[in-house]
Amino acid sequence: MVNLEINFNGLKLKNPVLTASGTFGYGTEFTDFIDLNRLGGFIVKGTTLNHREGNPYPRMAETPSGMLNAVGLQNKGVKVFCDKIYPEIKDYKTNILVNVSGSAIEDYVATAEMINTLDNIPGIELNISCPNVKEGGMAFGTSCVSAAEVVKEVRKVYKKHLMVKLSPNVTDIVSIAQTVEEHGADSVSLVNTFLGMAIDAKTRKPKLSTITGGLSGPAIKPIALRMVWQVSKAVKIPVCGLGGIMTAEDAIEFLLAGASSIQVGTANFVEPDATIKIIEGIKYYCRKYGVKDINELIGGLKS
Amino acid sequence: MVNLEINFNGLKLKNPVLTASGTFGYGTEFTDFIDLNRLGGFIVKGTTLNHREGNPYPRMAETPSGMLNAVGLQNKGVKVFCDKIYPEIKDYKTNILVNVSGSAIEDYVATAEMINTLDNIPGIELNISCPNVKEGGMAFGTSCVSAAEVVKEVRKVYKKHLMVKLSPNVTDIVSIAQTVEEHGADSVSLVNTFLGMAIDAKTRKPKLSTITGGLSGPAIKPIALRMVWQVSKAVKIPVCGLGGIMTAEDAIEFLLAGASSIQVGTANFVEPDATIKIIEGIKYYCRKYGVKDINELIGGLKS
Amino acid sequence: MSYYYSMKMKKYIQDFEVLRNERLSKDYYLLKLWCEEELPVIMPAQFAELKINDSPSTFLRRPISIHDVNYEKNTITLLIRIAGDGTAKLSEIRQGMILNMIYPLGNSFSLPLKDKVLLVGGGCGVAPMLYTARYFMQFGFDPTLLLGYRDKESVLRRGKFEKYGNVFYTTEDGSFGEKGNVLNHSLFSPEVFNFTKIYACGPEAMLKNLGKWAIEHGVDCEVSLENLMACGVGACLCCVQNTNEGHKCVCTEGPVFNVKDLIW
Amino acid sequence: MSYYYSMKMKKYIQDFEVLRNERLSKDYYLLKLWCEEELPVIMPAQFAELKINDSPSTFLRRPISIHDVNYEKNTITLLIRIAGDGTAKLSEIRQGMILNMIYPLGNSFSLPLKDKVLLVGGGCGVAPMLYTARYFMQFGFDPTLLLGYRDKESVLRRGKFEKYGNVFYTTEDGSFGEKGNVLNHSLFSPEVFNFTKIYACGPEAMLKNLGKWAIEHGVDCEVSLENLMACGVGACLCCVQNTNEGHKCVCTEGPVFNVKDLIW
Ligand SMILES: Cc1cc2nc3c(=O)[nH]c(=O)nc-3n(C[C@H](O)[C@H](O)[C@H](O)COP(=O)(O)OP(=O)(O)OC[C@H]3O[C@@H](n4cnc5c(N)ncnc54)[C@H](O)[C@@H]3O)c2cc1C
Ligand SMILES: Cc1cc2nc3c(=O)[nH]c(=O)nc-3n(C[C@H](O)[C@H](O)[C@H](O)COP(=O)(O)OP(=O)(O)OC[C@H]3O[C@@H](n4cnc5c(N)ncnc54)[C@H](O)[C@@H]3O)c2cc1C
Ligand SMILES: Cc1cc2nc3c(=O)[nH]c(=O)nc-3n(C[C@H](O)[C@H](O)[C@H](O)COP(=O)(O)O)c2cc1C
Ligand SMILES: Cc1cc2nc3c(=O)[nH]c(=O)nc-3n(C[C@H](O)[C@H](O)[C@H](O)COP(=O)(O)O)c2cc1C
Ligand code: FES
Ligand code: FES
Repeated sequence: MVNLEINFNGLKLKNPVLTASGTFGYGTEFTDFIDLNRLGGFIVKGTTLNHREGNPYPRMAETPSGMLNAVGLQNKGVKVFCDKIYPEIKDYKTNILVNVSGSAIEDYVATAEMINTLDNIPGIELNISCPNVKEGGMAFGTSCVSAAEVVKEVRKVYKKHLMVKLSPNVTDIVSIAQTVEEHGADSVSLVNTFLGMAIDAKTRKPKLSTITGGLSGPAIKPIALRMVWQVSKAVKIPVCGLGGIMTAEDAIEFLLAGASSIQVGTANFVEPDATIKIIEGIKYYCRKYGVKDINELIGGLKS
Repeated sequence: MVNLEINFNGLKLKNPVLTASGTFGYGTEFTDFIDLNRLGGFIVKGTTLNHREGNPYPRMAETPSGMLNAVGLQNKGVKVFCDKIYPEIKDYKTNILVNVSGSAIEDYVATAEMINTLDNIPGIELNISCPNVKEGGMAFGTSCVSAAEVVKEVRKVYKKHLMVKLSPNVTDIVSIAQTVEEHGADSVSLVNTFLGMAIDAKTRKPKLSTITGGLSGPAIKPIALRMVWQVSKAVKIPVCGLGGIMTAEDAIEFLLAGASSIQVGTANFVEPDATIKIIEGIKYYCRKYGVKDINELIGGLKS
Repeated sequence: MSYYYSMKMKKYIQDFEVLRNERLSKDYYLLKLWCEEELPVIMPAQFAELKINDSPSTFLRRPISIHDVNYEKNTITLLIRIAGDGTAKLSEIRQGMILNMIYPLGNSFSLPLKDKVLLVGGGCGVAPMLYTARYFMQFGFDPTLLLGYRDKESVLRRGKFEKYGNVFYTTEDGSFGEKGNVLNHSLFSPEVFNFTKIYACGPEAMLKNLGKWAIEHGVDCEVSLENLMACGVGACLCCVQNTNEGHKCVCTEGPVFNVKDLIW
Repeated sequence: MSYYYSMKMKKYIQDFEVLRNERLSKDYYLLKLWCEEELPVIMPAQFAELKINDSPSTFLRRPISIHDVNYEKNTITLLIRIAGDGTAKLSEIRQGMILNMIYPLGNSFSLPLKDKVLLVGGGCGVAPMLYTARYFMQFGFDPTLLLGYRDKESVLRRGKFEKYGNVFYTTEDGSFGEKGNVLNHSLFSPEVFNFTKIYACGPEAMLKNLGKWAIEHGVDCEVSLENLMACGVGACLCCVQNTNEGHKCVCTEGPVFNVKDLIW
């Protein structure tokens, strides 16, 4: 028997596999394909204080080994989440985290405060890295000063696990990670999407209504993996790694680089049961290579 | 007849297609496959003041739609370039630029000074963005202050076309571009490679001897395109765009985004005649869509 | 919104074996697929998300309408138009190969409340109309089909369509049926038009014009849309269509919309 | 370095048609390819860079040794071992398909100056040894081959190899030939060993041991290396091998090196 359990700074994960916000809806979209209770956890859609319609269509463009999206945090707002959606998902036996997004510090704080009241939500993922909303999001995640500020304020009101999701669109992700650690984050997750762009040569128009959007998928894996490696050496809080994970092998690479858990994002679109295949694949890897406890792999990169 | 000629801030290009440094050797490696005289130009290998052996093997890892390299500027030094290599290539009827790399400002300056004496080298590409050398390279390209400094000093001794190659591993590539423009760059080229990493899950070891390396190829195209679009709106000097260009369509996307010329890099490894196919493809596109002059396409993104 | 949106049908990920790949015309192919397991009930205008094998340039699945279903033989038929690399790969698939599908996806055309109904398909939009006609027929309706093509050579599966209804044609060049686009057909002339409902699928411009006509003439009209999709299951929110109630997902709250609800 | 490094042979990008793909054993396949145009001269140990079609996970070309050449029939034969996705795709290629190659690449084994020479191949490293033996034979040499395999089932193309030389075998489990690795073979015992030169290709560990043995025993020894390559033409500097003269490209200054020059 292989132990897959991980203590992620207080969050008890039955295995290191979570799903990435915005790629897994509220979990319920996937119940025809997988048993949600088997996941280490899932992170619901980016949730904001108020209802958001998101950006105009088109919001998606396929790219080599990846995709751009410009959804722009479409969601019904935190109140609808608490009243309508939470009751429907709260009894799944897994960690349900809410991805909290915003464009002003007060909004982040107010949203986090409401989620704090939900018994079965053991943590939030603070999204300071969304490239798809004009007024903010990513702006918070690209400077130490602003990242510090939003984390500090949210920490005051949010009492459970506070994971902070970092933007890869920066010169020095390590110092941002250190800053949010200093200001009270319980963990960091990285990476969010890379700001990219696609053009239709025939029509000479951008493929996205917003011109730029967020790049995800296997294309970004090498950069994400490097950032996870750099950050996990530099902070004491655990790192949740993501960016292009499609297979168990990808997931293990992130663990070896130093992540204590991982998220599966875009892969869910291609294989709705990707998470379960990854969990099974991790087990298989451990058996094959004589790994008794998944924790042995974390940061286990040899030189 | 379609006009493909471009005046790139004084450099007369017979078409917008150049090759990217480090992916095209000294040009001579490709003469079995293509006629170098047909290129808009080619940019030779990263050249440093002194001979460099580069990094240990392994230096390469394939990634989804791309590759990582950690060559580390292996080259025989600028003197050997001037004495041995330059005489062999100088009579090609195309623009031969030398990619000047270094790890100290004095080295950049001394190298540029020597190249300045070579009649048939109309310009240099100042590489302040190599992620594969410990002592510098990229460090110059990731802060405005250091970028300004190196460009300013090189500008003093280098009298011909000074193209500065920018690193994409930054929060704000626009301000770096503006800084180098201000300090005398005649043009900018972007992007260099993204710092990435690859791990072999079986052996648990990094795939590169240097652990991290530079990501290139189609995977990075959406991010490169976005940066070219941002930078070309913000500077007056022309932009040479690159990053994942494999086909004529890719090249046209970069032109539409605002690049006045483009470079073909990793594609040369997959198709040694990629450049010629791209030039032919651009001609075909222009004929098909009634474009009389390639200059019409530059920055021609519609909204 | 209307009742047919609320239907929650279980979705499957299944492997299908390719029984046949027939080239119908220059750009159109007919794929006949067989599944070992019993097929679930499929509703008209529902679609599948197909995994594209062996295509370096196709990363995501591709949405394709269910063209026909045979529950006895466990087969599903798809009508593919080559639009780019992904559909080109599908066109090259050969007998015996395996195709992985997620299906059945989306809502469906609602059952007519009374006769007579007009099914309109344009180009590739004829794809869902065969199964729709067949489905309606099973419920006792006698649908009329109006299929619009570029020219005579583009006309698809005549014999098959004509089994399930009275079929009229338009072609852009007039080489078959009436000349022009579907709205130019004499079925739409005031003296002739006597349908209680229109069901349509085809190019956006066609659907918009048809929708405008239907609203102006007070005719109920449902259209099946084809937005770009990443997931097909309502998770990514990429496929949205603007409606009176805000952004709706074409993959789960569509592909069928009543034109009254759309903001185009 | 030695004279054979200086040879500059023109390289070609050409399409080949697959005449035959034969499975030889669990992991080994033999691809016979035909080219419309006349083949250029190919030297022993030279290789080709193959474009891998239809593989979403293979971006770069793959280097594969020339296993055999027929100048009359314009055919080239490759011996493929499945190592990962790229070679797996090659193993699935079928008759009539097109394979694009850049070739001939690299330097080559040097012609022996005198008889008797020993060609050593281990596992997949036997690939270049067939053409090498045949080539040497044409120049009047009578090569001895020593081929090392895992077990009897892994032994490749016996009949073919035995046409071009005197062939000895080792297998790890002793099920065919002598037991052990190639260096354990009795050919290497002091009383028996009477070769003036060794040419070898195979796993790095084997080549290193062989090289060490050759240097210790004062026997000239050339090895063909298999480093990771991106371009195959000397442009990327990814494939370097450390030598007494610094980093050398395996794709252009190799794959063949004299063990004396290597720093391992
Ligand atoms: C619900 C639904 C049902 C469909 N049913 C069928 C069907 O039965 N038969 C069939 O052949 N096709 C159908 N399509 C369209 C089909 O999904 C696209 O043609 C296909 O995804 C194109 O993929 P590709 O890789 O071949 O082309 P790509 O290279 O991805 O695209 C080629 C061109 O087509 C455009 N395009 C791609 N997908 C779409 C789309 N979904 N909507 C509008 N434009 C698009 C692209 O922007 C591009 O300009 C359906 C689409 C939807 C959403
Ligand atoms: C000059 C030369 C000649 C060769 N001749 C032959 C031949 O005749 N027949 C044959 O079957 N193979 C030959 N090879 C090896 C062949 O190129 C590799 O097996 C192939 O590139 C692996 O590709 P893949 O996509 O199948 O596996 P990948 O998924 O790319 O790799 C699978 C595993 O093999 C390792 N690997 C890949 N390529 C190499 C390499 N070049 N050297 C060492 N390890 C590698 C990887 O690190 C990985 O662990 C030759 C290599 C070279 C350099
Ligand atoms: C369609 C889409 C929507 C997303 N929405 C969110 C979001 O609301 N909040 C967030 O923090 N990240 C969001 N992301 C980013 C993902 O959570 C993840 O960070 C990113 O996709 C990289 O992981 P991947 O390559 O595995 O997809 C979204 C990504 C996609 C593709
Ligand atoms: C093997 C390799 C070596 C490179 N060497 C250099 C170099 O010496 N100097 C430099 O400025 N860029 C170097 N680059 C970066 C390329 O010039 C180019 O900026 C990058 O590869 C992105 O373009 P591409 O995606 O078209 O390859 C190198 C890239 C590769 C793949
Ligand atoms: S395609 Fe993902 S929500 Fe519709
Ligand atoms: S593989 Fe590029 S230099 Fe050898």
